[in-house]
Amino acid sequence: MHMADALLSPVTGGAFWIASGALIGYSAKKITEEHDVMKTPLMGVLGAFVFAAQMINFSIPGTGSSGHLGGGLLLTVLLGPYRAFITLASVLIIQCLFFADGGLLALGCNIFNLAFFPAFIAYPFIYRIIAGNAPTPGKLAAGSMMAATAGLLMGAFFVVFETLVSGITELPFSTFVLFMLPVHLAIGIIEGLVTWGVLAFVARTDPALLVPAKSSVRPRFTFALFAVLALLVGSVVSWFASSQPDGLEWSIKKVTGSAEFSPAGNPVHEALAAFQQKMAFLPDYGFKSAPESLANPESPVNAGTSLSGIVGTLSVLAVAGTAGLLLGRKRNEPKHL
Amino acid sequence: MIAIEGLSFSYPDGTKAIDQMSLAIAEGSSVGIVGANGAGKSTLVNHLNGFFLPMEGSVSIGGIRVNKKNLDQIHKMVGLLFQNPDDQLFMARLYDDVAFGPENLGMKAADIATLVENVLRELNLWELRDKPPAHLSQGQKRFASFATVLVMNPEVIVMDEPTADLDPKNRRKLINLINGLGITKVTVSHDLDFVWDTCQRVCIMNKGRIVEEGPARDILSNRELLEANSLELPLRLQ
Amino acid sequence: MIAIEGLSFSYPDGTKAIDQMSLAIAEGSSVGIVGANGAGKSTLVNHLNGFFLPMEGSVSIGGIRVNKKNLDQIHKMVGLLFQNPDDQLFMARLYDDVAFGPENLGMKAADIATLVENVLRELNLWELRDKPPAHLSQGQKRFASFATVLVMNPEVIVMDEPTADLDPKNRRKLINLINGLGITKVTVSHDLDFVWDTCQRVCIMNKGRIVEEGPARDILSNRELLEANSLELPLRLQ
Amino acid sequence: MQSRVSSIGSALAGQETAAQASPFLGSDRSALLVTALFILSLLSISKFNLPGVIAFGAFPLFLMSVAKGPAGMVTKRLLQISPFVLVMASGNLLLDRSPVMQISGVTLSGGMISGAVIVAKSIISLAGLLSVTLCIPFYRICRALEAFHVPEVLVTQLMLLYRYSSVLQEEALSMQKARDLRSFGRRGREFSNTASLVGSLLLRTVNRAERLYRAMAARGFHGQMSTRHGEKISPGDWKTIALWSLLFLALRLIF
Ligand SMILES: Nc1ncnc2c1ncn2[C@@H]1O[C@H](COP(=O)(O)OP(=O)(O)OP(=O)(O)O)[C@@H](O)[C@H]1O
Ligand SMILES: Nc1ncnc2c1ncn2[C@@H]1O[C@H](COP(=O)(O)OP(=O)(O)OP(=O)(O)O)[C@@H](O)[C@H]1O
Ligand SMILES: [Mg+2]
Ligand SMILES: [Mg+2]
Repeated sequence: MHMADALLSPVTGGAFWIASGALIGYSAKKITEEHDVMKTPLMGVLGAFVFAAQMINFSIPGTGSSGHLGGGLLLTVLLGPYRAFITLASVLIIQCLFFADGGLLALGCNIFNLAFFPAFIAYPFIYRIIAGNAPTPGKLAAGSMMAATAGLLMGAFFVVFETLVSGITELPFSTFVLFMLPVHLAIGIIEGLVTWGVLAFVARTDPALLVPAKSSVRPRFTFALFAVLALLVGSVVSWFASSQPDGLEWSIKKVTGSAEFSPAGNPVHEALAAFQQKMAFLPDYGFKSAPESLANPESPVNAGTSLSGIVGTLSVLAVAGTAGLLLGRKRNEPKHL
Repeated sequence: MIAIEGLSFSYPDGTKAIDQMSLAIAEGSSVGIVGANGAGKSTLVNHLNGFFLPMEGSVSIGGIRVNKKNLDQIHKMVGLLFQNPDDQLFMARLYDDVAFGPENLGMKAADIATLVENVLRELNLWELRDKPPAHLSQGQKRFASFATVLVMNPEVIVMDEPTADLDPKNRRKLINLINGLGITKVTVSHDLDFVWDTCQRVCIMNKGRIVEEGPARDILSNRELLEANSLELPLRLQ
Repeated sequence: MIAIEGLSFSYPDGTKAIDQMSLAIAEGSSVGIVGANGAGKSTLVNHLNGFFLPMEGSVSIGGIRVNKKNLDQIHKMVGLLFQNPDDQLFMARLYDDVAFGPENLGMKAADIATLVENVLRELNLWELRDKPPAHLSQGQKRFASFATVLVMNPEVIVMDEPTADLDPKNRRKLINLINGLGITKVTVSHDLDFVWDTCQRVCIMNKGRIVEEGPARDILSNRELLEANSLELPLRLQ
Repeated sequence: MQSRVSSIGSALAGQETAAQASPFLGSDRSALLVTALFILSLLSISKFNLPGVIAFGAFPLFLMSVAKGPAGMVTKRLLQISPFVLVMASGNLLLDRSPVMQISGVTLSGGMISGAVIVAKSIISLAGLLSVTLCIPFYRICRALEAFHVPEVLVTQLMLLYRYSSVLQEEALSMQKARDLRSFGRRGREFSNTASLVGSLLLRTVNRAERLYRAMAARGFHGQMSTRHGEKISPGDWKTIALWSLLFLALRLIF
């Protein structure tokens, strides 16, 4: 499941950008050191393969609905953790840029949730240990099922974590987990089944593909350390940020040293306010339409500002749209000459 | 057998691949569809088996309208030979691939076994039945995908570039096989000599329309007509 | 130019695809290699650009032995045209694809620009230079992959089934293009009319060996010889 | 699933027509950075400030009305909001029922507002992103990424992935079509058959990678796809970025 921009605070999203970025940098370094240029086109087309395989859907027994392959574990079995991580990251980047799956800020989280866990946790510490180098059919089945399911559950758990830490949802932790984990258990079992089916097919027709490249079989100790560090950065920074759901306000507060940013003493705001006084539709920004009594003093919502805000907002949109149309037309004119 | 009326189709990006096209194909006849690269031939083929549903106009086969409701019936009637045999062979063994269709039709196991064996023997593939299709040679793959279609006993067979990758002997074998089939046949091909050998009638497609239709030998020996449509005389006539 | 001596090759599953084969190809000549499906033609092509290294026997090109050490030199000398242009056009736009090879050769940017422009103009592809290869038509793709090979200025060009999927007009264009190239050419094809039009000499392969070699028109008009090797007379002679 | 293919197709189609995201965003590099800033500013708005969020809709609206190109595509994509986002938004709706304001007799709860904020943020951030990325040809996005020091391995990977996704998707669709033609309802679409279908596609893919490697090696490939080093972020880029940052800041402060 893709994490979405709208559920993230900038600090949480940023923390996972850093963690995923570091993992990408490290994996890229490892791959470059290998000097195995033959694998470059293989990674490229396997990334495209994941996209393509996701379009093949199949009926899920007994449910009447259909599912498709995620591909994280499968790629790792074929490519090893580092290359699989980069490949999965590239799939997520394309999904983000052209299909807006999740969004730009959520990209760091998505790479972390959907690529890190299968490549660096589920494969080396579950699949490899169960299946080994020359798996029997039984071990192959057990290894793929367990690893795929575990990888997905870890990812789902992190979706919960990232969302809660961002403080945008009202869902309490327990409800959220109880909602996410069963869904992802089911998705994980299906992922495991298909991964197993595909691996069994390859084992029958072209077993050489399943022999892991020696050098990239397993992240070394330094990597484990690095991964733990990334996890820590991701979670600790986000956790810390959870007390400050509003990132910009939080940083402004740090800069100005006051909780409310008071118009007085803030020249930018003063100037803008004055500007707005002159230009805005509703000169009295604090226009009150709702009875005072209703407004909850605890509530961060100010009815008056909201209403005038809406009108102001609409005018901003109108101005932007009109300006765009005018500028666009002006820009196009020379072309027609 | 096949009736196409006022069919139009555009791809999502706006390419108009089929444009107000009408065509009737009689039962038991063999029709060739020829035309330049990009004329819309493969798009037309995709309408004949219900992979694309008509956006405008209608297609009916054996009196049955091609629409969402009738898809299963259409699939049973129309066998399709893809341009690339790799698209059509997806099981781990050749035998399973050929048995796949009959099994899904719910036939009895014993019947399936005899049927599959007959078809494989007829196409000289019986020895290869346990091979993964990926390990067959290109020509063997082509015959294998032909077997998966023949085993379904279709009333219409539609072929997209059936001779690509075949050596001359296998190509000749395919010609004989096709000419021996008494069903309705639609062949899309750039190999005009093959069309000459297997089709009674020919349609020339250009920019999504049928620009000419007639007896194969008349059309394929009309140099001006062919050249106006990015084609050439069959090599035997050159 | 190309000298093959006692070459043998087996696939890991034991299939002996090339068997004690010897062949010499003169500089500047155009040679066609024909034979049945599975005769070993593609396996041979894979030896000519060093993708497979000889297991037994030797291959040398322009006096240079094909082995691990000389691979870079071999790649510079031999241009390979794949059957499927999608395997060869891998950059995000046509221009970058054609410039890819020269850039890796470490040429100066200005030289690359003129070279690429010349080749693209010569093949009528200049207007398409910003297009992603995925958006080219089949014929355009074929000429684009030709451009990526020509820009490397190879001494030998090797083509595996260059006419597959081309309509007659594009096929004719390709024939003219190939005949206009003065370098050594090796063509593998089932389209014997194409071989007739583009090759001076022809080798017939059968079961991993060269069974006959000689002037194209002699070999391709010898019906008995051809039929003994799963081939037929070119269609124009039928 | 067919919509996926067509959307790749149409994404590509849009890329050919529009040469530049918008003249107002400067180079590709600054366009991408401005978009990132836009999304950061948007997402930093507090969870009850609906007008503030909607005001940021000005950015995609402006870009789409200037460029005229991708508006249709962007809108189409936005209509499929992630169900996950909707679930979370309705979660807020259900859980936070404290009344916060009343507009002409209708009482609004905190959950209504924060839920609406989630949906609005989602739509506006995606619209902002898509109205920029769908206008820049992919190879130029890759060059911009190089300027941002994204590792070469990843840029190469992106280029190849992008190039081959439509090729392989077409193959996958054809194989699925072949299966469905012989499946009659659901019987042939079970998971075991699908596994071998996906497996066959995988083998084809691996074989293709081998040919691709040969084609690359023949043209002197030594591990790098992009030999041209991308331009750096220029002073002009910084100017554009600074200007837009000011605008975003102003929007944040006014609402
Ligand atoms: N998926 C697609 N999206 C957009 N346009 C497409 C798509 N597939 C085909 N086209 C376009 O539709 C037109 C008809 O294509 P079609 O594949 O039917 O041609 P064809 O006659 O089969 O050509 P060929 O002989 O090369 O196989 C062409 O202009 C092609 O570029
Ligand atoms: N990867 C492989 N593993 C095992 N056997 C193979 C492999 N590739 C090819 N072969 C076998 O090697 C022999 C020669 O194959 P090759 O592809 O060279 O034939 P070809 O002459 O190119 O045939 P075609 O005309 O069908 O392309 C065939 O018998 C084929 O089955
Ligand atoms: Mg076609
Ligand atoms: Mg071959």
